Order: sequence, then structure tokens, then C-alpha cells
Amino acid sequence: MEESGGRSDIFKLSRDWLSVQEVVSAVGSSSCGAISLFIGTTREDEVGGRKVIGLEYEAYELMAQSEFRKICDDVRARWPTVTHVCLHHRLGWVKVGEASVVVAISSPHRHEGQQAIQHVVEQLKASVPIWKKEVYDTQEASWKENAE
Amino acid sequence: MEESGGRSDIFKLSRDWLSVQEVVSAVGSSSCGAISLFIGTTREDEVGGRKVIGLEYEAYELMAQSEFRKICDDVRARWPTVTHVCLHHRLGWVKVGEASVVVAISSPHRHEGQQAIQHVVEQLKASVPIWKKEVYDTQEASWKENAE
Amino acid sequence: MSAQVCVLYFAKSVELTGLKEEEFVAVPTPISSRDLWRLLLQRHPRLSLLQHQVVLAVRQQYVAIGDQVVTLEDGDEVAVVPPLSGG
Amino acid sequence: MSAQVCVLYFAKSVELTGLKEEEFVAVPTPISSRDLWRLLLQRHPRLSLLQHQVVLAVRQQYVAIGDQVVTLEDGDEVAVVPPLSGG
Repeated sequence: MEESGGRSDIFKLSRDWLSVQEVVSAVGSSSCGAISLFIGTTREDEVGGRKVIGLEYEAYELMAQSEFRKICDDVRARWPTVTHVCLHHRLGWVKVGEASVVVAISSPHRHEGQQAIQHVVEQLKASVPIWKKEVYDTQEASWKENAE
Repeated sequence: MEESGGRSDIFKLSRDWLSVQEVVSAVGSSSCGAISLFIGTTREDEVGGRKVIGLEYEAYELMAQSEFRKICDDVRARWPTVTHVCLHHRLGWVKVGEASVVVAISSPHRHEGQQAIQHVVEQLKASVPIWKKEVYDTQEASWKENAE
Repeated sequence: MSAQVCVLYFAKSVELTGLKEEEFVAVPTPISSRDLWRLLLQRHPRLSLLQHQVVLAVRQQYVAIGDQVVTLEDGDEVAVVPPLSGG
Repeated sequence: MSAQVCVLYFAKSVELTGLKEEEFVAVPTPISSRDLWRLLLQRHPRLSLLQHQVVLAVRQQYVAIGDQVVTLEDGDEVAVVPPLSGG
């Protein structure tokens, strides 16, 4: 957790089930009228006749932390009123229907938070060193690649 | 709760504390990879030297329900992949720091959900018959008006 | 023709009228929304503070104050809708 | 000059090398990122399956494979970074 002038950037990689309420509480602030949130979950899917049963995540943990900090610096440069940013990402096995990522941003008004959260999710996918492998009901698996 | 083709539009007016987890659970679906969420909270504020201590909400309840349904119909026409929409709004006394509204939308991919949630929040403010009065530490109060 | 309608007040209009709802027993119908608003103003002159900001809802559908003509039936709900501030 | 660096593998590169990390004892420095990648390929020819998709990270900073020259010190971390898929 980084604190500067009452603003915090919180990043956590977790092998446990993610708590939405914990992420929301982490960004709560009485100076903020808006909290924007994004939850990414493992979707039930079929790929070439095989059913996806879950995802297996891994990360380059220290570098992920520092790339997250860069994203937050960038967010604060673009949307200076953004108050707190909190991102929790799962590692290890995440079965269909469970959250792999929860991001929340608090801001005095809603527009900047809603724009900032889209930027954080895009940048997370583009620059934070995390990887997932789709695991199928046939026991096969394949590493994914973010399109964006 | 309206169900049609596995899609639900849920609207609740509540005099109790809003549970973010309850709203998230209401839109969860194994066919969805994304949940977008917005939480509106009562901001600590000063108006003309008086401190806002909370908000008092009231609604034209049946009409609010039907205006919400119109918003959901419009959302589904614009973003046909949106799966579930859930909106909980507080009534009565909401003190500073507490949530007055929680909206969640699930969708297979995140872009449509993130656009749709902004539309729902804008339309909520523009067309759902709900009113709030700001209450100050001086015991004075004033009815608010949405700018948008 | 006339109808008996139930008028609902919300937000500032409750404070201005001192009422949450009341019955209007002989409202002419059809009637323009402007004339309907004038009837409300006759009974509650303080509602003029909301002039130019207020709209009405008839059977839970918004009606701007103006030339639009509405047809009322006994038991219809008419609401005074000050500027919204939900969210 | 040469340096001893720690090479980290992630995702598909773990499967291709069978390793999560290993020491490279005498890496020439300064070195272009293209030559650094060639050294890795010499030791693990199957990494060529990642050719054109992979980037490196040196001291936790991304370096595209190309002409860019990096200076290595003993103990530096070099990572093989297959296409990202977080989120």
C-alpha cells in the first residue's frame, strides 16, 4: 500500500477467493461520492468442443507490483481527482464462475472514476506480467494471450 | 424481478444499508466474464459554511419501478449482450459515507457492461422519480436537483 | 365531463402543500396539463415556487406542463414531480 | 566483461525449458537484447516456439528483442516474458 496525500494504490495477488467487499472498503473515503468497480470472472466457455473448467494463473510478482504502480501514476496524471485505487488479482486455480480480478476506484464524482477504471483494466491486461492457462474438461490446457 | 430468456432486471428500494455483495451476486452468471459496478455514496461536503451530515431520500415507488424497466429495455436495445442488471437504491436517511445506490451489470465481455452502466446511472438520475434533501449540521436542509 | 383523481406530492411540493396526497373531486376532463397545473396552484398558491421546474405524472407517465391534453378517469393518479435528484 | 544473472521463466517458457529459473554464469555485457535472447535459445532451442511473441525483462523493466543494448551486473534478474494474459 502506497500512501501519499491521502491517496492509496493497493495491489494484492491472492491465492484465495477475492472479496468484493474488501476491495470496496479499501477505496472508501468520505470525500468521494463515487466508487467504480470491475470484476473479471472465469466464463463458462467451449473451445473446439472442449469445455473450459477453469483457469490457472501465475505472475512475476515483484514486477507486477511495479507495473501496477506505473499504471496508478498514469491514472493520477490523467484523472487528478481519483482518490484510491485497489486491485486484487487471483493466482493459481480459478474455477468457472469465480472472480479472477476485482478493481475499485474512488473519486469525488463518477465520470473520472468510470474512465479511470477502464484504463486500469486495459493497462492491467497490456502491461502487468500475469499469465493464464485455460484448462479443459479433457485435461488439456492452453496458454492465453490478451488481444488488447 | 423480471426474467426473460435468462436475463433479469432487478430493482429494489431499501431503507436498510445496501449490500454490495448482494447486488454482485444478483448479476452473477457463468456465461459472463465481466461485472461492472457503480456505487454512489454520500460525500462529506460543505455548502456555504454548513457541513452536510447526510441525505434524506424519497421516491414515487411504483413509478420508479416502471421507469427502471424502461431504462433496462433501452440498455438491452443498445447493448444486446448485457445479461443481468441490478439496481438497489436507499430511501430515508443516509448518512455521510454510506452508499445511496449500487448498480451492477453482467456481460460476456467488459466493454458493453462498462458503457451500459454509465448509461444506467445517467438515466437513473434523469428519469427515475427519486429525490434527496441535503441535511446540514445546522439542522437546515435543502432539496437537491440533478445537473444532468 | 369530470373525474375524481388522487394527487400525490413529492419532495419540495410536500413542504409547500403540507400534504403527501389528496383527492381532487371534480377535475374537468379532457384537460391540458397547463390547466391541470393551474387547478393545483389555485388550491396551493405556494406551489408557484416550483413554476418552470415542475412536471406532472399522470398514471405514472411524465407530462410536461403545456398544451398537451390528458384524459382523466376516476381513481387516476396525478403526481407533482419537482426536479429529480436520485442517485 | 561478463556477469552472472538469474533467468526467470514464466507461463509457456516454463513448459518449454522445464525450469522456473536458472543461473547464467558468464553473460557478456553490454549485450543487445537480441544477443541475450540468442544465448537463451542456444541453451533451450524449444524457446524458438516463442520467437516473435516474447519480450524480455531486465531488472523488472521490459526490453523488446532487438538492437537495444543492456548492461548487466552480477545478480541481475532477466525474465522471459511470453504474451501476457492477466485480467
